[in-house]
Amino acid sequence: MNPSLVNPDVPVYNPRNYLNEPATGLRSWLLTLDHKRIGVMFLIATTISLFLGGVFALLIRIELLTPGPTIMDAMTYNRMFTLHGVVMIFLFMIPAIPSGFGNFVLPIMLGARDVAFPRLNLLSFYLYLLGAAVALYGMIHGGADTGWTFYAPYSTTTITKVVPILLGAFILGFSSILTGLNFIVTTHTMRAPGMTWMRVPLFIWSIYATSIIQILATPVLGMSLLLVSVEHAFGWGIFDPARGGDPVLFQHFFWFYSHPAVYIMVLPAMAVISEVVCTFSRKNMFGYKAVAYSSLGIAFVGFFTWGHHLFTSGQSAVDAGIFGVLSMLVGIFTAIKVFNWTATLYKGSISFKTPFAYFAGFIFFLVFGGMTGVALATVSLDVHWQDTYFVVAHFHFIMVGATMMAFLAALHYWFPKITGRMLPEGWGLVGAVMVILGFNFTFIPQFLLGNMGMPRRYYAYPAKFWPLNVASTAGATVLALGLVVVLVYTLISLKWGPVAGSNPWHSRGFEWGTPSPPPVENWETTPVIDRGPHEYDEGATVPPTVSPEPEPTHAS
Amino acid sequence: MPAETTYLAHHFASLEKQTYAARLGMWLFLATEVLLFTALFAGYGVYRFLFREAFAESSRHLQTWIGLVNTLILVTSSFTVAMGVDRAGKGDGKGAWRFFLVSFLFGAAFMVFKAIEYTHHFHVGELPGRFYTNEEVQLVGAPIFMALYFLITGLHGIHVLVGMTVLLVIGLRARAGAYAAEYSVPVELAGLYWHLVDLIWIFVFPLIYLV
Amino acid sequence: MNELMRRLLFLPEQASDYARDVDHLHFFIITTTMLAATGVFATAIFFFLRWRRRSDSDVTPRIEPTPIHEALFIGTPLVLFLIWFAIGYPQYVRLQLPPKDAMDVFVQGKKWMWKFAYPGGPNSVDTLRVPVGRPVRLLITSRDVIHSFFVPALRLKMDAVPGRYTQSWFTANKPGRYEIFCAEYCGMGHSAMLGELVVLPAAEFDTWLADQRRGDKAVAQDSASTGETVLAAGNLVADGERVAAEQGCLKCHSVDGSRHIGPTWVDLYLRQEKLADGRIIVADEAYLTRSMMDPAADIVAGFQNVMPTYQGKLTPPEVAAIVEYIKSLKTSAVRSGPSAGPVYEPKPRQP
Amino acid sequence: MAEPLSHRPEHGAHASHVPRYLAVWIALLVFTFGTWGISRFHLPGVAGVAVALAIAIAKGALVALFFMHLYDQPGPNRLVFATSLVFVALLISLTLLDYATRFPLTNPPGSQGAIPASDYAPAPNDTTR
Repeated sequence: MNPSLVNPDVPVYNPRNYLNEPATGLRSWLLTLDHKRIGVMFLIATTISLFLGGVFALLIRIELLTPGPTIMDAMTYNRMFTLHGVVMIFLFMIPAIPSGFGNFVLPIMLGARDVAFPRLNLLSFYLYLLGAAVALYGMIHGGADTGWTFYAPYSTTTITKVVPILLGAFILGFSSILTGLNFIVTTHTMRAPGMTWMRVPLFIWSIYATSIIQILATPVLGMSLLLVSVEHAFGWGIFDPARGGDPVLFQHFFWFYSHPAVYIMVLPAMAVISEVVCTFSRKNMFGYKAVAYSSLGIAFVGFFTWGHHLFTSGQSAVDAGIFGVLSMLVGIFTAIKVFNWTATLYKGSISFKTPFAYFAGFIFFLVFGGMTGVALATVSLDVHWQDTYFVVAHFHFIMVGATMMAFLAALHYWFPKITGRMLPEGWGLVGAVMVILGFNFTFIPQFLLGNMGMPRRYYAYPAKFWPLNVASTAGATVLALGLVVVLVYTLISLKWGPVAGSNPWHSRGFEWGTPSPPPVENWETTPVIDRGPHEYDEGATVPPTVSPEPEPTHAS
Repeated sequence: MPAETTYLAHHFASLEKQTYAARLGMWLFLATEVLLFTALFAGYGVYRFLFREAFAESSRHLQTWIGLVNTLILVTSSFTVAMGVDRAGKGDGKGAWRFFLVSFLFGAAFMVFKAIEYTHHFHVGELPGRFYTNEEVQLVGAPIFMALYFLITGLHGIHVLVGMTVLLVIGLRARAGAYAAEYSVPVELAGLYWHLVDLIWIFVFPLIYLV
Repeated sequence: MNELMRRLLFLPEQASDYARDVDHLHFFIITTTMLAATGVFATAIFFFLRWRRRSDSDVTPRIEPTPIHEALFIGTPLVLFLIWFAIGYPQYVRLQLPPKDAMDVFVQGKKWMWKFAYPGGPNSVDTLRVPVGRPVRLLITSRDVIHSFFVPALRLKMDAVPGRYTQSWFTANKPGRYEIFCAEYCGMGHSAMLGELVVLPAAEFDTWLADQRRGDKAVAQDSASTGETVLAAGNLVADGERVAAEQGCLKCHSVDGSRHIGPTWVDLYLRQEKLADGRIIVADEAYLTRSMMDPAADIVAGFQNVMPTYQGKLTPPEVAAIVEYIKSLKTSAVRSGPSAGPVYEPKPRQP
Repeated sequence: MAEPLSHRPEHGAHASHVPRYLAVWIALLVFTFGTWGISRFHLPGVAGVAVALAIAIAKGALVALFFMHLYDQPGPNRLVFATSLVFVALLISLTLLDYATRFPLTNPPGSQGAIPASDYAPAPNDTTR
């Protein structure tokens, strides 16, 4: 079946697909080496994590509904926000888009049959499960009360079960390293014939940049978490002020990973958005090179900015200046992307489907999240905002706002490819509106709370912070309901959604050239790429051509 | 083409691609290893800057000769591994095995010296953090030096053990004729890993024992 | 204008010139952000309305940016961000360089209270008194974990790192009372680690400080002659209440019967307490005194050993006063048995 | 599907590697003894560290370039390794810079560069310490 001969107007459910071949049993899934199945398993696991983290978030918001104790005691509350952070960051945010959607889409986009190291890919999934299990063990046996940042010396002296959680995060780090390693090698060695670097889809550019960060930063996090564990378990004194150790050194190590980790979370979001904006405006990306290189720029410069988390830690003013100025540069790269995405709409053919709605939300959150981020990097304002709800709102704008929007956009965008079925458009828009509005109502009050000076991680608070906290909790409820709506219609559509066909969005992205759901080997014959990935002008051919005789040479 | 059919995984277009992918993957992995150690080296740098005297004094109390001998051992084992990889590249599996066995024994010798050294530390109380009981050096920072010492050499020791296992397994497979002149990438990658272990020690030696 | 923007953004009062300057940067940033964001969104909405999709096979022109576009996309935000930084960073540096003539105050955070010590002796818990119009340098440290000294009204925040000093400074320009928060998460009592900054007119402050110093000296002289300090005349219960508040006891022990970090003091006297090691004792005078001197000796089941020793910090009369105060806290309802609550297993901290 | 293996130049030149390995090995041994010998003079201040690190870098370069064949690897592999070294330098240098330039009292007591804490310590009868 030659995909270029399929009439896109007559949706066909591909009968021979990865879901039913080579077998359908549980065993065939658990031992699969197929990147598509691994991607789907990652999606299921991360979605479960998302809802677990969401429950923690709701409990936190309910506790903060009144100034005093509401439904739990301080210790439980401290555990809640720690678990919320750990689950959302390590179990959902970091793996969701790269390991889930990336795993599924990246090799198909490249015209490859699989990722370069399928076994490592499966190992990555099992490491994820193992890390999750170890962390879960820690949560059940008391959980940690350190906050996800594990600052020494609190984390090294707490009586709670912080070590299993640290080890869980450590193992999850290796899962993330393996995924990154796989993607880099795959992108380098397995591109289809004719796919030069300047014809690589922008999704892959961003995922590639993400992978670089995963490879270079995660080991440092692993080491610092290990050091905290050693310190907590044996008292070796590396961060112990009583023995001359410096707790601030931990903060250096931690943020050397964890600031770039923010880009591990947001770059894949940008990856998805680049695809969505081109498809739904039927336009070539305005400034493909700028968008592609700015991904690499973010990955690179993202490493130079970790010190902006330490402006009030006793860090030297010289370092603060260097880190402050370098942090501005990351803002520039993000600004380039925002401008280019907006400019892409110019003279396009814009269709306001659900993924595009999430794109709109994404741009809104990214602009405000990004600008407040740069404002935080102006050093003197950070002194006021550091560790207040302003920071909380800022990073939720980026991580939940931008990344969640992109995750939902990706879900709606690739759901037809993954399952061969469509999601309901009307309910999709209802869900999108609820999520976006609920999100704004949750976090805009938190910006104001931060301005007022309410510190984060407060179990109880003075009464003057009350009204805004109530508003925030109300918003969180709407947000949660919106997510439940999305979950419900997604589950229903798995079985009863209308058949999508190979290319329901009439996209010219390469992944749409293969039938939906894709066959086990992705492509019947190796596609030959003769154009860029986002081209909608007269001269460009409809989804990637499969020339009768594949050229023998691969691009390298 | 036998090499193509024997060694080529289904999802690669050619053996050359596969080799390239394996090498790139290994280099990326080595990069993560380097950064894993970097956190410890950065900690070493910071505390050395803060506690210059304590570090110099503690370092003087280490047995430099063990460090020196271990450096010579690792450097030489690296050489024999390189020779083994060279043999494998010429299709001589038995030769590769012999060189790898020698390197394995060098690795074992390294660990023996390490054990002697650790025993000594336990006897004189040069132990990390709150276990530090050495009377001779009573400076702020000395326990931190010992903590870093054990972390760096311990982590490196684990890497030596892993490397020895890898050498043994790959060496045995090479002896059994699992690789050929056209395809000896696993041997090469095992060698790369061992060289990295050597490379890290080359930096550990002067930093911990000499300055 | 300043006042309007401040209220719009929910910012607290500005108690120093520095706070006002930082707020001006804030206003500038928020204005430019809003303008830029509105620009982007208006453009996007205009494009969306103007170029709706007509058919699924629409063909669009291929538009590539010219170098001028990219220069604009990079240059505009870069200039803007650098202007922000150029205003913000010098302010931060200013905060790092206290003037030479600043009065030093030592600030110590510990779980979960703030202690302030003035040169020449006097100190206080949770209340920092400073003169208006004179620079004050804070040397901040911590006794246990990292805390962060945060005065929203001064737009000032500095971490208290155990075992070393960080510094910050301010010149308050308005007499008044302002909140002090702990901004770095420090455990169960994090949100209760509140304090108050009291800015006094300079003359009033000088009088207060002199009084404090004289009081200290008097106490010191008394103890030198008699070997024991005496409390000023007054009823013991009231003294006990005052001392308990000053020493921060009430941070952890409630006097309304609610469970907090430590056991409540209400009905504590002669209560049977179940200890963590299983013993059951009666909270008599001896027990109460011992618990102040050596808190780790008898830990009530369900509580952590977080209390520092008050050996040497409380004079015998003060101890007696606190005991009397505890004795006075009686309710008519009779309650026995240990205070309820979740059990946290204690972890011995190695010396 | 299958395509002819195009041998890289390095495959053909395999035979010449052994002398190269030998030379590198001997150089490594010489360097090892050299750095040990120099260390016995206890060079003052940073000079000792600088010399030892310079020798270590030279040795490391030999191992990486010749034993690990970075010398004849394609660009990406070299780039990977070089990039990782950039980030090594980054983490170490910017962290150290902080300790070298911060408010001296913020460094741990008893450390170099920190002003002795007693100079700044509160008055003796201050109970906060």
